[in-house]
Amino acid sequence: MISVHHYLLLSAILFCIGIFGVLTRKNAIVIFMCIEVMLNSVNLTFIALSRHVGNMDGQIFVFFVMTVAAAEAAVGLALIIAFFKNKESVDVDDFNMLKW
Amino acid sequence: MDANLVQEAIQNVNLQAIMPSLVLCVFGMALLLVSVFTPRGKTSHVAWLSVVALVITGFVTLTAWNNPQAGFAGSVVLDNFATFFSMICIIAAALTILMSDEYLKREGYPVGEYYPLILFTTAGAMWMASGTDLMTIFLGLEVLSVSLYVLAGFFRRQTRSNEAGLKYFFLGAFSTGFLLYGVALLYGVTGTTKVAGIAEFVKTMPDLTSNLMFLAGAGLLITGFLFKVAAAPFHMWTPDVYQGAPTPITAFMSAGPKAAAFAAFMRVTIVSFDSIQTELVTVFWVLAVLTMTVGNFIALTQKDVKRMLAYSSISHAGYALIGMVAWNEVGWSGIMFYLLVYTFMNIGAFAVLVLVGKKGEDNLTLDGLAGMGYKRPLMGVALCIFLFSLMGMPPTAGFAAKFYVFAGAIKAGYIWLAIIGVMNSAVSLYYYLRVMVCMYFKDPQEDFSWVTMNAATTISIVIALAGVLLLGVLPGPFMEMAMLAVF
Amino acid sequence: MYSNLWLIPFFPLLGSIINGLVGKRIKSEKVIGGFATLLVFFSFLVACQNFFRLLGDNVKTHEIVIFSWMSVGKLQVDWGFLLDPLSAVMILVVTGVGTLIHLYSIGYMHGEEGYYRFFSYMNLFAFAMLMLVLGSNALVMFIGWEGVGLCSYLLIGYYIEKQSAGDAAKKAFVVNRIGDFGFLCGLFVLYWTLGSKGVWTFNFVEIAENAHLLETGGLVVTVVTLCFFLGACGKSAQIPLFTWLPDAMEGPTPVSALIHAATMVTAGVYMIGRMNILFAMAPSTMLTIAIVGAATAFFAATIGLAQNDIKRVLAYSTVSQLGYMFLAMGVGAFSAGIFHLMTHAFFKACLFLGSGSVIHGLHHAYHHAHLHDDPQDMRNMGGLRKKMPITFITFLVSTIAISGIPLFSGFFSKDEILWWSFGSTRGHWLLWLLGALAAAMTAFYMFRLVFMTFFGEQKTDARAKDHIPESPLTITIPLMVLGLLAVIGGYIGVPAILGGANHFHHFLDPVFGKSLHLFHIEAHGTHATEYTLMAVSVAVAVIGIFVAWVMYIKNPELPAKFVTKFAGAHKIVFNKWYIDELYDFLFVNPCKKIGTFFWRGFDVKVVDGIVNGVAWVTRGIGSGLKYTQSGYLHNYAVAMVVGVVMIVGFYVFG
Amino acid sequence: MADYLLSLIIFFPLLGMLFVLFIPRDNDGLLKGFTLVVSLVTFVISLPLAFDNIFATSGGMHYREFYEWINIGDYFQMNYNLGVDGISLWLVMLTTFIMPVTVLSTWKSVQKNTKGFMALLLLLETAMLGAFVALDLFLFYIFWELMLIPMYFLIGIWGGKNRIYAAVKFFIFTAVGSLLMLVAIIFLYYFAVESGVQISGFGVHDFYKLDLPYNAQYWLFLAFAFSFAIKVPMFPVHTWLPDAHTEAPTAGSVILAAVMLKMGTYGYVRFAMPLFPDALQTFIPYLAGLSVIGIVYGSLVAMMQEDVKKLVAYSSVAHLGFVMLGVFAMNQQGMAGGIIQMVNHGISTGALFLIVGFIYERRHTRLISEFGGLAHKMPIFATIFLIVTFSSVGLPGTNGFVGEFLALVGAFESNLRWFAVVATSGVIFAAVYMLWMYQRVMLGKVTNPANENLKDLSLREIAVMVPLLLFVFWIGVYPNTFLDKMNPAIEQLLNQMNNKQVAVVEVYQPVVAKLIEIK
Repeated sequence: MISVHHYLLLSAILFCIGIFGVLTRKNAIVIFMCIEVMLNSVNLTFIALSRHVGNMDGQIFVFFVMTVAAAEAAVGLALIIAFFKNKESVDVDDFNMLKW
Repeated sequence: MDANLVQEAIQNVNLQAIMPSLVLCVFGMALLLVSVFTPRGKTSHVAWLSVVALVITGFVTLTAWNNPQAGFAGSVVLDNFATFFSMICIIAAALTILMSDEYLKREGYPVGEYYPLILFTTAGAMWMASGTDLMTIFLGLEVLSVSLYVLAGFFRRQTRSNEAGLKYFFLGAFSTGFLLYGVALLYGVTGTTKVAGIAEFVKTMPDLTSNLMFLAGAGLLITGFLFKVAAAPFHMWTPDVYQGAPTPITAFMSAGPKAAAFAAFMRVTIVSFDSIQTELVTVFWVLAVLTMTVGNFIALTQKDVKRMLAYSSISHAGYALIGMVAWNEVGWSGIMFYLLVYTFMNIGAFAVLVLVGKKGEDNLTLDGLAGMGYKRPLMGVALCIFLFSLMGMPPTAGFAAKFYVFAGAIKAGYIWLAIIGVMNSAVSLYYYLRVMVCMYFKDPQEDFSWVTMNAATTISIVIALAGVLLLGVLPGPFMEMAMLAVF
Repeated sequence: MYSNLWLIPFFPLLGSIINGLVGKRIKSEKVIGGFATLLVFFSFLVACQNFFRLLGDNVKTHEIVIFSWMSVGKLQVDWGFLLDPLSAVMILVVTGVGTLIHLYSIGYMHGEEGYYRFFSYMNLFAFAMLMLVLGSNALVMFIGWEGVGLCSYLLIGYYIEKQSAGDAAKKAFVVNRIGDFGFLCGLFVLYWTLGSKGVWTFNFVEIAENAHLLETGGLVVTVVTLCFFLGACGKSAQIPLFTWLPDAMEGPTPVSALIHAATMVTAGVYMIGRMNILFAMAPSTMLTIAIVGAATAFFAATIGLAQNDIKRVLAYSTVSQLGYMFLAMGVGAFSAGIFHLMTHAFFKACLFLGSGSVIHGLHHAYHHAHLHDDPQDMRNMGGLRKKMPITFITFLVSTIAISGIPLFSGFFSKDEILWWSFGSTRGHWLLWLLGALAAAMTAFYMFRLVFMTFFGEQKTDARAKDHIPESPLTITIPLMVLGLLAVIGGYIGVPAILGGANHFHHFLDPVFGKSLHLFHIEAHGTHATEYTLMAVSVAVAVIGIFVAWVMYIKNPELPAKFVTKFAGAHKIVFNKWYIDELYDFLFVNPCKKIGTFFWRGFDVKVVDGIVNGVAWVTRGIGSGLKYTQSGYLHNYAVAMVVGVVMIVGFYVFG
Repeated sequence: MADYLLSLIIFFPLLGMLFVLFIPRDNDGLLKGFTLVVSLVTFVISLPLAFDNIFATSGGMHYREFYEWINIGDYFQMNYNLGVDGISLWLVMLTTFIMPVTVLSTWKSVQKNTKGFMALLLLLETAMLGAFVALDLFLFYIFWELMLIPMYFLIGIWGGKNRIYAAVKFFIFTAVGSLLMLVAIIFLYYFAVESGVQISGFGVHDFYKLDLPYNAQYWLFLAFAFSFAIKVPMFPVHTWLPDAHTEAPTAGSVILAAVMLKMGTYGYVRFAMPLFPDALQTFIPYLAGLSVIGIVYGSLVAMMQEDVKKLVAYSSVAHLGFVMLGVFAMNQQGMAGGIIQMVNHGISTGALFLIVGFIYERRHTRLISEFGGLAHKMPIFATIFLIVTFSSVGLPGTNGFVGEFLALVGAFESNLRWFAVVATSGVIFAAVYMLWMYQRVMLGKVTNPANENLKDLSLREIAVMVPLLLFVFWIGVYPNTFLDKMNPAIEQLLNQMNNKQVAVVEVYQPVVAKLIEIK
């Protein structure tokens, strides 16, 4: 029987993968994808828990998260494009003009 | 469908509760349309219209003072607390917009979308302040953040601005992940995302304080807020973003969104997590000290004034956190008063910088300001007053604010924290004084002839100045308001 | 009755202020000098009036309060004057000798730059000295006490261009201040001790009345009197604080006569006399004073033997004579001490003025011949008795007086002191011996001076020697008056053994009688002893004169031989026993070193080192911390994750 | 009129400052003249205080003004609470008196940015006056800190070569101390609130009535004492003073020496000592020890200085040692001596700084070795300098003596006897360094050709000095004018300190424990 714990464990693993990706990858797009993974792991958690506690709040929350993720994707990609236009690079190690 | 149910649902909605942000959003969208038809470079009227929008919103908001409105089944509340923070954000936005117009023209981005974006940010901030459901708070946070990402990277041909936008975006989204995960865990434990609901649930289940999921959820949630208020170690985006973003946006970010973040942070922690206050306070203690210290110590070594003010804003977040440690009415209302004061003094300081900056703002270094006090005496005096206020020197508002926060800590028995706090202020004296050293004690190197006074920026400086002095000399009524605004 | 007492110090003060403020505008020296002299003379007249009134009065102590000075709780100090026989004598001496010296200065200072300044200072000095002797409480006295120090400073440093004058002035003031430190300490201890017994006072009369509250011979009274004695040492140039007085000769000669011979330096003696009851209560202090006095008398006399500067000889002679006075005070011969103070004022003032006259003459001659020889060096003098007859005669008379030749004033006073030092209940024959030896040396070096200056052949440069004039009348009149006083001044105190009535002693009895009586201080011994001692002291004086005559008239090459034979001893004596060098080594240089160390070592290195160090460390931490802000997104994210892990970890496991 | 007199005195200069801001900046004469008039008028307004005989009869606070200022229920209350007694009276008078003198002294020396200079001077006056008459600790603190701002600029803008270092050091050094005091003030307030004592705001007289447990007093006193010690300045936290004094323009030095240093000593008398009498007893020996060290140390260091101004600065350290010693004697004489010595130091050292300013204006150097023989060229100057020197040395008949004497008498009466003996030796050192300096500057031959053509004091400069000289002698000869009016206040202060019961530790200990839980 697959219990809520399995879902939670899976989403936790996904979340950690996301974090790990953010910390290690250099390509801005990939990092952005990793963040999406994190958000989606959260969505998974919400849905599993929504089922577990027995109300719809969690599911509603997921809609909002998805919407927001979409908005963030739009803004984020736009920013990456703008940066790419100037620097011809999407490597995050290249944006370190501002430091110290 | 039952007509009564619909009736009830409509009553539950209660648009009164979101009226201010509604007004702002309507104006924002209208202005977005207006700016489409506005030729490039002729954006002044958009700016002024935004200010009008903010003023109207301000009046609307003030009607809710002592007249709390709840709406959307209790997920939004326009109480004194929300009103107070909304006013801070509105003031911050208005002052920012006033100084922006000339600035955008000088820097070569005279486009109208800028102003609606600020209005949307403000609306998001107001939602954060009035949200009583983690869902609305999250929504507000995202509305605010998404607009701010754009604004931080607004100078799209400028690598610095790109970089600021991107860093803010990535780290912001990253922290959102944590925040959401925390919300999810809390939801799992308590079955609700309502702030009051969580509090209710905790009250009935005292053993929750040892529930791992609940604690982890609370920790992650708080982390999300701490990112927005730029507390160490979640502060690291601040200097880079503040430095790279357009200066008015930096000013705005350091005041409005930060206040909103504090609002949500306070509401959630104070209402929901009262039962685990001992653990929370310990963490806040450490974070407050860490934040103040990191901010002040690194600020000592900065040569770029904008970046220096970024670090200083970190340290100010640290001072404000002292109010959270105190965990009493004085501390909480202290934070609110502090943020109000900080809005005036920090935006004021940035407004002066906006005025004296050259195109590209390469001259906003300590050496670049040499002799500025003589070339622009009035601006010099204004900047000095803002800096003294940031230092916490009487009779400026900064002193009253610091006094208030420290008083809260001492009332609660955190003498050592107060001592660390004042010692940190002593450290901070040095870098603020250094700005004045350059302005007055050194001979001018720049000729500052490009500085043209303009009405809008001057107005924002004057308002900020009036705020700093008024709140410094007669802080009583405002402190009282802050006191009344604590739930 | 005595309400015009305040006029006595007021006149000179007025003179000082007027001359100081408008003197510069007045072109005529005569007006300036005459005005100043006249005001002191007015004081003298008032003093005389009060003196005679006191003579005829049965009540001998009068206190006049002008107004309150300081009043803080139980501390009440008035501007008050005290007239009793002691102060009456002093005001007469001060105003009398003062008038003469002012008169003398009119001629002597002729043509000096800052003429008005000189007279302003001199008048100020007279004021301060009169405050000192008239003050009814220790604080008013202290005003005078420090005031005379100030004037001494001003007048020693009168020749502001001379580096040595400035040094000497400063030294005088600072050494005096060391004494004042003692004076103040003594005063405080006394005030506090008496106060703790219920009498909070600085008033002399009240102190004397309540002195019995202190334990006779006890620690307190000993400490108090020793402190006061330290003050007296400073002011009156006693061992160990005598070094400033010889240097003080940098001042104009009238200054030396007035301040450093006749009046100021005797303030210490006066002060002991004023507080005699306290001193009488402290036998060990008295003994100390006697020993110091005798030693100073002896010691200064040895230095006087070898000096060549005419004024320095006189200076050491003054120190030596002051030693006598202290010896007198120490053995309880209070009135004898004051008596000697008075006679000494006459003959020493006369001697100084005489030397001034000589210097004036030589200076004139050198100036005429455009020479820059030292007009004060006795080796350049000789045979002046023909050139300056009046000066010579008065000088000789005074020298005889100081040498203690019978029938002259010095004889009576000195002899009384020697007698007391031998026969007093507080005396000792060793004290007498030192005194007698000093007397012999005094006679020797004083006559050496006379012989070198006025006798023998003229050693002045040939170009100048015919241009030495006798001094003008303003100079010679004071000389004559003082010379006369040096002869007859002693007759008011002829001791009973010589058939006199010792009026002086009786006159002062209201001041000193009580303590002498209470503490059984008296000189006892047979008439035979007294006669013998008298004879001995006269004999040694005569021997001293004879030796001087042999060495400087009969056999002028003898001194040189003597010097070569006892080169070591001569060198030590000639260099004043190297006391100045010793003090430099012991006090001055260490103070400078410590000061420099405190400044450059402690202040700059330690305190500021800590202050700047804290700033440096703070900045250092900042510079280190700022590199955490690397600019790389990954680092920021890592920091966030670490923060999250820590916080969540703390909540979950904490 | 009397109801608002203090406010009028405090804020008149501020009002003047606002007007100064509207005077064209290149109209040098008008700026200086106007400022002079403002400061003179302030002095005249303050004169009724000096002539009011009520101070001679009653030691309490007079000319009280009390308005509610900030009132947030139980959380906070601060009042605009002013009053003046015999102690603060003379410090107020000193301030209003010294200001016109200072302004007059700037006539020639301040040429650049006159407008700013004058505005800052007037702001400074307001701050100083406010600090002396504030009876609410919060209000006091505001004025206390406000003083730093104008002084910072005065040193930094118009100062000498090393002015930036000096200004920043001055600011941070003094601010560090006051910040600790701020914590103590807040603690005190909440202690009062928690212990249920009836208080109105941060009123210092309400705090006097508190029975603080010893352990609380101990720390609070340390915080206050440290803050004031820096301002005094006491050894070893004095090192900001030589730098600040040396670099500051003449007017700044004068005000710094004459008035601002008095803030520290006044703070002890008004706040640190009466608020925490039990802790005071513990600390008196140490503080008195530091005062005495200050006297000797300051003198020795002053002796070796090569810069006239630095010498005078170090002499301040020594003089204020006397003040502190007198105050710590805790008796009528010592206290009166301390307070009158504050005034004296203001006059004498102020005058000395003016004098240094005069020669600095002429020669643009302050090195002693550059001078010598000035007495020839400047006889009037020499005389004035001499009088001031001797006043500083403490010659009887001048003001310096009265203060030092009373302070020492007081110390001898108390159990600080041995300290007093050492302190008395200060009179020797004072003579050494002052006279040596005078000799090297004024006496001897003119060796430096640059000094050949020095002009004597002008009429204006004489006018600056004469009032000061007048007070040198006035206080020296008839100090009763001042003592009479300060005695009742001192008596009251001492009574209050001595009669105060030793705190009942048990009763209030829980309050402290509540406020200082280790968290």
